[in-house]
Amino acid sequence: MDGRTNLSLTDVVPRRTFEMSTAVRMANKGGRLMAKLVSLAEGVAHLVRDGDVVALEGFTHLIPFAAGHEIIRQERQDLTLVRMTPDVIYDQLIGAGCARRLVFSWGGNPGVGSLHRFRDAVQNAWPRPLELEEHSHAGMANRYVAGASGLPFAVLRGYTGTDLPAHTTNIRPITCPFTGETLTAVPALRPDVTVVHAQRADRDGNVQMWGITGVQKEAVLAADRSLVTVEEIVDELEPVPGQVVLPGWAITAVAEVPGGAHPSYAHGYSVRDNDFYRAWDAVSRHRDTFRAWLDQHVHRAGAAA
Amino acid sequence: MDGRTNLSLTDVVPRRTFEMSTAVRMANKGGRLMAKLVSLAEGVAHLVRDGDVVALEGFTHLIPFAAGHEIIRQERQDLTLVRMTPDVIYDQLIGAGCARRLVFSWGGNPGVGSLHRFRDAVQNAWPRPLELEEHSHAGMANRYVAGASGLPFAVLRGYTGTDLPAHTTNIRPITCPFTGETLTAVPALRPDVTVVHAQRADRDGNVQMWGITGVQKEAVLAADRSLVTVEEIVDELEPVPGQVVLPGWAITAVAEVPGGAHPSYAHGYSVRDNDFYRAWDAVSRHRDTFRAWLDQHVHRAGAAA
Amino acid sequence: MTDETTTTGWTADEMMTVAAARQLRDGTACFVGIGLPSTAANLARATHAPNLVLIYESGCLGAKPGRLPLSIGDGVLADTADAVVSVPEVFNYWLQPGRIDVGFLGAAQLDRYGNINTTVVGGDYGAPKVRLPGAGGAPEIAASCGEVVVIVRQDLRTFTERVDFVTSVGYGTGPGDRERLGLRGGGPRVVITDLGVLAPDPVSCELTLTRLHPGVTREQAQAATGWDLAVAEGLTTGEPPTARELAVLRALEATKADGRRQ
Amino acid sequence: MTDETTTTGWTADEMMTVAAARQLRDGTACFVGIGLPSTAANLARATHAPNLVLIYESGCLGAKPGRLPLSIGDGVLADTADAVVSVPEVFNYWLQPGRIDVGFLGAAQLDRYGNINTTVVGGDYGAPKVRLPGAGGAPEIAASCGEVVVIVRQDLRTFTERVDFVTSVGYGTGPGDRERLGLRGGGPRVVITDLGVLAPDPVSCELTLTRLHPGVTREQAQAATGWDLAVAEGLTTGEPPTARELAVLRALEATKADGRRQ
Repeated sequence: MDGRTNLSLTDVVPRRTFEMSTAVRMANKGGRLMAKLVSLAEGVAHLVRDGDVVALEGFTHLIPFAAGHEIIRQERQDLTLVRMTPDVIYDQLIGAGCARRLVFSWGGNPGVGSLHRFRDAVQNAWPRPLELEEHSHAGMANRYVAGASGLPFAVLRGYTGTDLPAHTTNIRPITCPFTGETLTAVPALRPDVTVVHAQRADRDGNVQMWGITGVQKEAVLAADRSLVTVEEIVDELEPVPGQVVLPGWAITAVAEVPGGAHPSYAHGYSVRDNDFYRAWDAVSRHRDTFRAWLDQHVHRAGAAA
Repeated sequence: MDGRTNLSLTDVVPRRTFEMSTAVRMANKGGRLMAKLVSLAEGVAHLVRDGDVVALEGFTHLIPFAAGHEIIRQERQDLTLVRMTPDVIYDQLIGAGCARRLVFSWGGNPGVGSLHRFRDAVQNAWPRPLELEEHSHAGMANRYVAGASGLPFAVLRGYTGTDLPAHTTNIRPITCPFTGETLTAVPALRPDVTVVHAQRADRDGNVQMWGITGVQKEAVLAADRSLVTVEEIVDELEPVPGQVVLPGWAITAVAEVPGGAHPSYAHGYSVRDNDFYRAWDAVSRHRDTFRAWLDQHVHRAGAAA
Repeated sequence: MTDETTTTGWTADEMMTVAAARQLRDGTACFVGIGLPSTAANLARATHAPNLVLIYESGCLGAKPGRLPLSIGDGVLADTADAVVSVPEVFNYWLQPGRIDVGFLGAAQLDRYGNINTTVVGGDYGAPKVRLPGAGGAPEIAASCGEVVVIVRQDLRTFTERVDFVTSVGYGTGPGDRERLGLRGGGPRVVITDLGVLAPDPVSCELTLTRLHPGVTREQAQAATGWDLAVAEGLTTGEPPTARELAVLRALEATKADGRRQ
Repeated sequence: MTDETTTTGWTADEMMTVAAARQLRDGTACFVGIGLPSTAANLARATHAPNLVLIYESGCLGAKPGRLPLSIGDGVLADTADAVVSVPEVFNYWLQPGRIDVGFLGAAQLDRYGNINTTVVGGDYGAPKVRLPGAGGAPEIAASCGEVVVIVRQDLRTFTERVDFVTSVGYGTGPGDRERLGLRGGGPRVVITDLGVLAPDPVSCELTLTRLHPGVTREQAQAATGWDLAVAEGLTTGEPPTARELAVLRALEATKADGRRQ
């Protein structure tokens, strides 16, 4: 990628605050590190590890597709993939065999139909079995909120009367200590690493996003480590209406990846490639066409970069 | 106030959603009402009632002083005043005898010192006794969040080891159903009415505020009824970085009150009158000087308006 | 939408969408899913309900899209919204407290009590015959909106005696169940299909055929229903789409194609 | 600040503020209350710690005020912040999970275990002799920041054997108490007064005099302490303010007057 972003990541440390190991606390003691500017390949190499709990977030908008492709290229294995809407990006990761387990609330191709790789994995264990942990959007959003808040659980009015609680131990009743009312508790999500895409970052790694910002802030703050891909790195973050700014000291690494959300979009930089989403239905329907697509558009594209 | 804002409020209905009476639900059935544009006097007359639980919020910035003065002029009684930082505005309401009870987390004159009317009420029951329910900022903020979220309580890491829980039944332990960890629960705040000040509204009552927005959104959404005073009513809300927009259908009434936050300020319209806060220390120190101030600056100012 | 146009000049899907749009009252706030609900809600906003407040789970409050979005996160929704909030906020501050009047849901399976399945069909949960997308926002929309409107094509595969999985609760196993479960919204008020309109019986909560679309018979409706379908005493036939409704709907549908290269 | 300047050319309050500023390491994130903590933190940022991240409970993350704010909600904090977030967010997403390295607190009373009272003095809670402002953000700052720096003038009224009310927990009743209470931050690392510097004994957790400001004796420190004050074996005398520290501090203080008519 861009030469100016390939600083070393060797001194990047986890940020799981109170859960940090003593060694890490000591390493971090002298001062809070600002987010490192890295290449996408470096960022994925250092921050996404086999067996990790990985959240790639972005609610239709700002989906970190380029980072997902890099994870596929680097052949990560046994990932627990977390995402409210495992749409095309997780269809690709699942079809490529990176995932062991999926934690999610809605797995479809928005406005188009089913995710065929996801279905193939669940129905036929291809290319490998996929465990599911299934929630509602409200539950997933609150699980990230709890993670970002350093709480072990969140409370909501949700799931009641549905068959969802029967299939996981991660949905439990809780009683209000004031009214006696029964509500629902879900445990915090604490990904090992969260990856999101944003419009801009400055050279200190402060990240700015706007438009539909979904659950990205919570997903980043809930995680031990975070990687943010951005459309561009700028000298100064000009304030924008609707912006969410994440301070550089709350982020592990930032990589400049223009167009890194395609076929999703970055408000103000690109538009959603709806044709791609529609075409994905045919591409992904069969294992062969999917593999050919993966080979051409992910593996070979990476080699050319 | 401005002639164009004095529409009738007689058909304004409470918005306590699920707690609404059946009659109110029926009245509201035909369609969601947009916020009414009213005069400040009308807004207070119809929305703030004797004995109400009233929250006037605004964290240093955007404090609805003019509305507080109107409550004093209309001689509301037996109010339970709720506010994270009952600073000069509640010193005035308490000294004027409007309050029976105060629910709060920090009662001081920021950067200056004590609130003398507040102290006189607590220490000497003047002009009447004042019951206290005391929290931390984190607890109060989460109580508003629970109210805004339609939940009976909120969970936080807070109060532990302090003497605060010994003085209210509204701080209780709660156990995480997943980890067994003990945390703290606080009940939702559900004011009868919340009053806030904002920079702008449009003619549909959509409200826009920016700068330090504190807990105002949560306080409005937690309340049964809401009154928002604004610097100006405009045709179109031009987007502003850092804005919080509250849709008109989530607000009961809006009143145009230029300068309505003074001596607090409205970012982009005015600056904080720090001299006033400093001078308040002397004005409020004695009952006589306070009464004289109240007479001149609240009662007579209202008569002149 | 199917391309099959009836001799009366509109398709069954068009009739369904028009009938659904008519259910939305002006000035109400409506939580809108993508697909048929979004089409119907935008048709309502473009015809009799200009002040309909559209809430999309992507956090767009009061979106006023000039064309049909393909996804609930299209840029046009954010650009035209009164406010864009985070996803946790839209569920916690807006949906959960009951601020939204109408929830607009689709279904892969629907039973006689209006319970909805969008999770798995056939086999068992761990090894289903068909894996569907799952819950999304639906369980809490069904629980917390003032009322629910369901829009779904009616056939034996969909209208089943029992849903294979309860993703979103209608009336559960019958009267009193919503109250027992502590669900605070009113539940399904109406189900709009390509054949007609069903509403819960006020006493039994069972979905009852109350209206047929023009040209549809009650026998056709029964044949498309996997249980013994109750029929209201005053069963009526609905009004066909007006020329304006059809024109606006077709113009909206055309914008979806435009949106492909938005 | 008192106006009494010592013969050595600075006041005791100036020495205290300079000593507190020196405790703040560059590049750390510091939760700052108004008054002395804000002055000291801004002095640190203007001298040895240009990358100190100031967090104000009004929701300003990374504020870089060019002058001293009078309140934690002054406009200059929002104007210069990296991000302005809501008050619930600053407590829930930023303070509670332990993202803030240093909490900077004042006290009306302080006991030998670093417990802080800012609520009531004398009488009982319902009828106190003096009603103080109360908790504010302090209980959770004291609980959740990586460590706490206390800045407080030392006298018999303030340094009491037992605080009349525990508003914010230091080391509770001694070793192990923070762990038993589940407090995840480290607690008071240092107490800076107008006489010197105290730090908790690593074993007993008792505040121990470790350093005196120039010109102050250990007897003066004991006389201003309401318990038998432990003194560190290696008690030292701190460095006086440098000319630069004093110049910057006084320039900052002057901006507070400017701010009166901001």
